[in-house]
Amino acid sequence: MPGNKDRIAGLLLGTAAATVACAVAAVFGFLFLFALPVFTGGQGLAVLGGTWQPETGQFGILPMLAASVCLALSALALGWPLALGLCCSIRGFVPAPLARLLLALLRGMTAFPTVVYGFAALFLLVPFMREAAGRGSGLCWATAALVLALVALPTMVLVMDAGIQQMERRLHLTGAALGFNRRQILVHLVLPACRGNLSAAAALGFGRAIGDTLIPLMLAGNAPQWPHSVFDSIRSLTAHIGLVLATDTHSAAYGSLFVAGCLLLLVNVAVQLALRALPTKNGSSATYGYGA
Amino acid sequence: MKHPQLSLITAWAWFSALVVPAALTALTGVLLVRGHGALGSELFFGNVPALDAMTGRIPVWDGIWPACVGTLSLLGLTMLFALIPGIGCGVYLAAFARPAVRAWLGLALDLLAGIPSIVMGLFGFTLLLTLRRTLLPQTGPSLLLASACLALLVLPVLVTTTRGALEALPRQLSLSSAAMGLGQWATMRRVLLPAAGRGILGGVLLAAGRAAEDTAVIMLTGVVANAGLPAGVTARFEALPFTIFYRSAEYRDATELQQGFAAALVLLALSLSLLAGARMLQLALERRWEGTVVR
Amino acid sequence: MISPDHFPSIVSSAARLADVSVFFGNAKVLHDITLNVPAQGATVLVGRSGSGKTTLLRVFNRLNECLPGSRTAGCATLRLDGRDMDIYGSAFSDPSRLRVRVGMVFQSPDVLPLSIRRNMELPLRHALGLSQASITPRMEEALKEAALWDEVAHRLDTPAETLSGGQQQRLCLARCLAMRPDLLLLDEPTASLDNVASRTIESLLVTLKQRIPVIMVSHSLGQSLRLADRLVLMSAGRIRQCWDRAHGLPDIAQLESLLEAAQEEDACCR
Amino acid sequence: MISPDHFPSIVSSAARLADVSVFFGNAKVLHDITLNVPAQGATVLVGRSGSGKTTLLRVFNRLNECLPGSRTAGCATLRLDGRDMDIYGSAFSDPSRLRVRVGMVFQSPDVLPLSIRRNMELPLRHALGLSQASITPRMEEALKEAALWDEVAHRLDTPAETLSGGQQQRLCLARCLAMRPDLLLLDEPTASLDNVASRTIESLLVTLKQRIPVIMVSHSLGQSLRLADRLVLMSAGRIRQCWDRAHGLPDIAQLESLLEAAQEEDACCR
Amino acid sequence: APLDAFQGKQGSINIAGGTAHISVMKEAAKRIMTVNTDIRISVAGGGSGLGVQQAGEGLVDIGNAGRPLSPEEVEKYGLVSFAFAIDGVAVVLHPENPVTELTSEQVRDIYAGKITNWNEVGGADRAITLYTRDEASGTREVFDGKMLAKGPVVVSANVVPSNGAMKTSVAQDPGAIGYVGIGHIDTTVKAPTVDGMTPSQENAADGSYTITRKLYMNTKGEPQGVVKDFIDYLYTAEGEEIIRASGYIPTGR
Ligand SMILES: Nc1ncnc2c1ncn2[C@@H]1O[C@H](COP(=O)(O)OP(=O)(O)OP(=O)(O)O)[C@@H](O)[C@H]1O
Ligand SMILES: Nc1ncnc2c1ncn2[C@@H]1O[C@H](COP(=O)(O)OP(=O)(O)OP(=O)(O)O)[C@@H](O)[C@H]1O
Ligand SMILES: [Mg+2]
Ligand SMILES: [Mg+2]
Ligand SMILES: O=P([O-])([O-])[O-]
Repeated sequence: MPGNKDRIAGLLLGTAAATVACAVAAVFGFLFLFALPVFTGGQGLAVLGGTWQPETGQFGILPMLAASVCLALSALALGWPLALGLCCSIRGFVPAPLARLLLALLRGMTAFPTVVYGFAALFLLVPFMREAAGRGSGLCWATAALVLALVALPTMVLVMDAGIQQMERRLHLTGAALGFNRRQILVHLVLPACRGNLSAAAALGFGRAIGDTLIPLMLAGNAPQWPHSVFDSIRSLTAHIGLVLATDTHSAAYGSLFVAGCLLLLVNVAVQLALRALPTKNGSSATYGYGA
Repeated sequence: MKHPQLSLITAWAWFSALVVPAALTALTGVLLVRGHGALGSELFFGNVPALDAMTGRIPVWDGIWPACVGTLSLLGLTMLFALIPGIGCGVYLAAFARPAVRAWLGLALDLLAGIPSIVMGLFGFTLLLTLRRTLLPQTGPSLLLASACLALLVLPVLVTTTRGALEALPRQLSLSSAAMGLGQWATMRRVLLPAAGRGILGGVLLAAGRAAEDTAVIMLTGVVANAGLPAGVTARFEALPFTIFYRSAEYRDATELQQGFAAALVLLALSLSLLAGARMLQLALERRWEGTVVR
Repeated sequence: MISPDHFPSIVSSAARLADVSVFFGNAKVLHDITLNVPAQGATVLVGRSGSGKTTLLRVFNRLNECLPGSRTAGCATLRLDGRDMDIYGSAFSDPSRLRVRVGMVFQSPDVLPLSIRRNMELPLRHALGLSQASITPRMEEALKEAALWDEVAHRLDTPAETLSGGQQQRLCLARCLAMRPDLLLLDEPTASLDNVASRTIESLLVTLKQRIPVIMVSHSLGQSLRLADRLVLMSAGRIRQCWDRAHGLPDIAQLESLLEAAQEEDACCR
Repeated sequence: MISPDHFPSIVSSAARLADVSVFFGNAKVLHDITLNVPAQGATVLVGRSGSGKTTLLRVFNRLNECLPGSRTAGCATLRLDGRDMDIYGSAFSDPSRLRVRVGMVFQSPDVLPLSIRRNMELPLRHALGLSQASITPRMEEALKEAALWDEVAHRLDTPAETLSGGQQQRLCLARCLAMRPDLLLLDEPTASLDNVASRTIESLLVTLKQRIPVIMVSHSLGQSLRLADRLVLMSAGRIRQCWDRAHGLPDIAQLESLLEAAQEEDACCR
Repeated sequence: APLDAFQGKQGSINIAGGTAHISVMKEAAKRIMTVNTDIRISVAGGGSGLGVQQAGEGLVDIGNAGRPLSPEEVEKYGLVSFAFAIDGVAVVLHPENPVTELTSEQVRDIYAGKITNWNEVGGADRAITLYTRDEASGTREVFDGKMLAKGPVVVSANVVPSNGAMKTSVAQDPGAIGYVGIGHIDTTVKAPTVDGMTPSQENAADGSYTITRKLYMNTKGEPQGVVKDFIDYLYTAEGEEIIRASGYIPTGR
């Protein structure tokens, strides 16, 4: 009976959804539970200090938090305008064959493994940056930011383009009839109407950049210092987790890694909440459909 | 020109259109130039005969064959775990959930989507420690654990794309189906899901791509430098991305480095062929559902 | 003018609404509608845009429930298998069991993005659960009834979207007819068609309404007067006036001025 | 009936088409159209759905080029600044320079998802490149001309989508008028409106066509006959017949039978 | 033959930890698994800290470390250590760096950030880039203790996660200074003398190079079954040959 089928389907799907919800709760719960002893054990303030020097008993991870945020923001500052530029290219600012090629390239880039970027950059970009900077090892903030920008680029473009394409389809005849050419339609009509997608793309790119482990681990140098110059070696929270996981499970260093994990979660929560607070017209569905 | 703003944007568009492909070409160029020499059976099987290596009769220690098999098993297992809950949850959110559930679950999923992969790995590790101290003292890092954590990592991608693809369908489609007397599930199964197939498959693809390339999660949950072919879901395993990461630092001589580059090429080819294969599958499925003949 | 719950010429009634109200969110879109739909002929709803015609139509197959935030109050019955059934009652806890008995054609042809054949087969197979053997003759019969068979018989496997607007609309009608409905709801079935195509549909309806009770919405007053056995004038979610062909329908000019008079009331609902 | 390239009452012509054909992919949708559009009054195109009316309209502002796969052949000129310009020629290598001179209103109101004010200002600022000082008076003037000023003057900054259908359609008209076009193209401007709203638009057009040459498509034969100074009957991508008010327009019944007669020809193009 | 001990047995051995050990472990595992595929051995790196931690938690069967266990570690986890090789820890430079000798004081000053240019120690005018290891490294612990005498390391030093990565980084960077186990030194890097001591395994073995440490395998409790066989195997002649081939001096039991 069809009615029963509906009920069963609803039940099963609800179970799937409940599973997902439980999984989310479990991830957050476990990490907070493991981070808790750090604070109840009296090391809390030490972990939230500004110096990481395990030999002298200083386990502050704030420099790493700063490094993560700086790295992600700079990657975003490089990648987001490029993504916007690419969207413009794809939607009429360069000849159609090139545009098609670009779109195919960007689709392919989503399947480009991060570790491959890191590996290639290690032998191409790092020596170049070393020469360009004239000091240091070439393993630095700037190197990692450049590669991260590239890593986050295709997702940003596809999210932006999903909205732009939809809007353009809706508006292009109207715009043309009003005497706009294709570029003017994009710039004056479509892009302003896609603000939701543009900010969603930024949030997504930021999330991708701050969450990546391999690129900073391989390319940023991992020195646990406050970021001052773009040629400084810095250590992101993610790389910190990768490096410190190997220590004794009862040490303060080990505890710091769960605090690092929680900090990353909190940054992520903040970005999501900020995105929700943004006044967007089509923001709710902005991140959808980029797989298509 | 009357529109300085436009010329500026044009210049920027051209700049991006040139600089991004150039950067990508440079990076892949490095791989090709330095890695193409190592492409060959030696890369995959070391000095073990290919047939013996593939059947696992002789373990491979110097080739990437076990890593390839490991990555594919990991991918398969991950999708096995993630597909049904992911798509199911997406369908639920798009069509069955009450508004309040939709809002909260949506938020939860967005949060899950933002979890960095190393943090997911950390979660897997804490889960493992907890399990060992309580229910299952014998468990260790394994293929099973790694793919479960990977499944969690890619779940939000599946859910949001499924939901998005369904919600992007014209509302009239579900109204029409309902008016024809199709129940909620029949509408979903017979009309909406097939119509949204392209978008959903895109999401599956994106998820598979992430599962195939992720290193951080598995680094904490069961991948090792050398293990041979995966011995089962409870054993440790090798995986291509980790092999590349490992080789990039641990190579002992020029040959091993060259093999690292070649391994990167192999992983790249694997990911891209995944993309191409799915695209073909998608076209075939669409044709079948529409019931139209090619003319 | 006659009362909406008593058409003098009614022999038996196909459907009855008593004090039916429909809300979208907090907005009351239909206000305590009481209406008696006779078992014979066509009942035509006219009214300004936004007056609630479509919503009223959707009360009969509970399609409002598929729209977010809707709520329906009041009592609605439908005569099925010789009995008056409460369509919002427990007999139809699954509304799709009601909808297979009530066909609906929308304003713009809503063919599914499938081949013509699959458009016809889909509801028969999955909503009625018929076997392939009984589907094929039903499909052919319905397509003939909708005067479409000759035009599509040779191209059943081409996408339905390649049909012309008029053909698509007739396909939708055929899709409904194949289900052998007990009541037919038509929402401006000719609004998106040209004159000639609308005439084809209209003449179809003239024969159809002899067999199946029809409730339809029309924006064209001429069409309404041509087809209506009963005419219902709506404005601002209320039934304003009813006419019966046996007791005389109004003429176009009269109707138009009535519609215009309703404008003020509607303006406040916008 | 008169020849399409010579309306007897023509004093001067606003536009001329000579042997214009339009293709979509491999399908020839317009066949060698030759048409002379007078500088005075309204030219109304009628015909079955799919007969090419919209496509013909889009020839005049080269909007077909915005649709994938289209190609236009033949010669089309427009009288601009006292000269006949070849609109597909080198003078308009950028078609948007033509389109700012030719206004078009679509079948369904296509307001931009912006406020009313920005809807009016955007094309003036970016397509015409006017300064804010000259934009504001133009906007007010155009809104008054479209009989919309009184209804929206107090809410210029609300989203245009909150207007009723008829108001939206008038906003689109006003948006065109503000550009001070040399030719106005209207594609079934009242098709999506109810009777009362269409009447408002119609009476606007009656005054407008005195000032600006208008080419419009209409599905409603009554409306066509009320508004047309010249009437062009199309079918299957060809002009079948032309009438001129001075020499007598046909009556509705006559037109309808002509349309029906065209059905066979259309069928083969489907 | 020594490998006969594995005949007819089955089981799995999971190995992780010190990155200096990897080549030895891998070669031994390869030989064992080639004669008996029923024994499954996995080898991972991660650093000495990880070896101790995972062996202690029971996540691996053998946890390698490039440093002795601390008394707390032995007590807390009940670990048993098996030293099997001696390895020196040497300072390494880029091969094109003209500097060939350093004093331990200079090394200390370089790592403390007091000396920042190679010309202060007789090299070219080029800024020094520092490389050090992660917190879990046994190599780092030995280097900190014996070379730097627990002196400070500036916070701006690059951190790399393994001996291999150290070698790779130093080999690429003309201004680099770093340190690796002597077993990792090859032509891509150059090891200067420190206080006149030439870093080589012979000198480490005979005590004329003093910055040395032993490489250990650790098990939780006494090793059993194939794990015991594996450890025993490394003490056979064939095992010692493997150790030597990897660049270390076997200690014997
Ligand atoms: N899904 C919905 N959500 C909220 N309000 C709705 C919805 N559908 C209709 N309404 C409101 O209900 C009222 C009646 O709408 P309805 O579509 O029934 O009018 P109508 O008479 O069919 O108009 P038209 O002739 O334009 O089709 C309108 O004011 C409309 O805004
Ligand atoms: N973008 C397009 N691509 C392909 N074919 C098209 C396109 N637009 C129109 N056509 C075809 O051109 C023919 C004429 O279409 P047009 O829209 O001009 O007809 P119309 O007379 O305006 O019809 P209607 O009254 O339905 O609006 C039709 O057969 C149509 O299928
Ligand atoms: Mg309606
Ligand atoms: Mg048209
Ligand atoms: O051998 P390590 O502990 O320094 O990696």
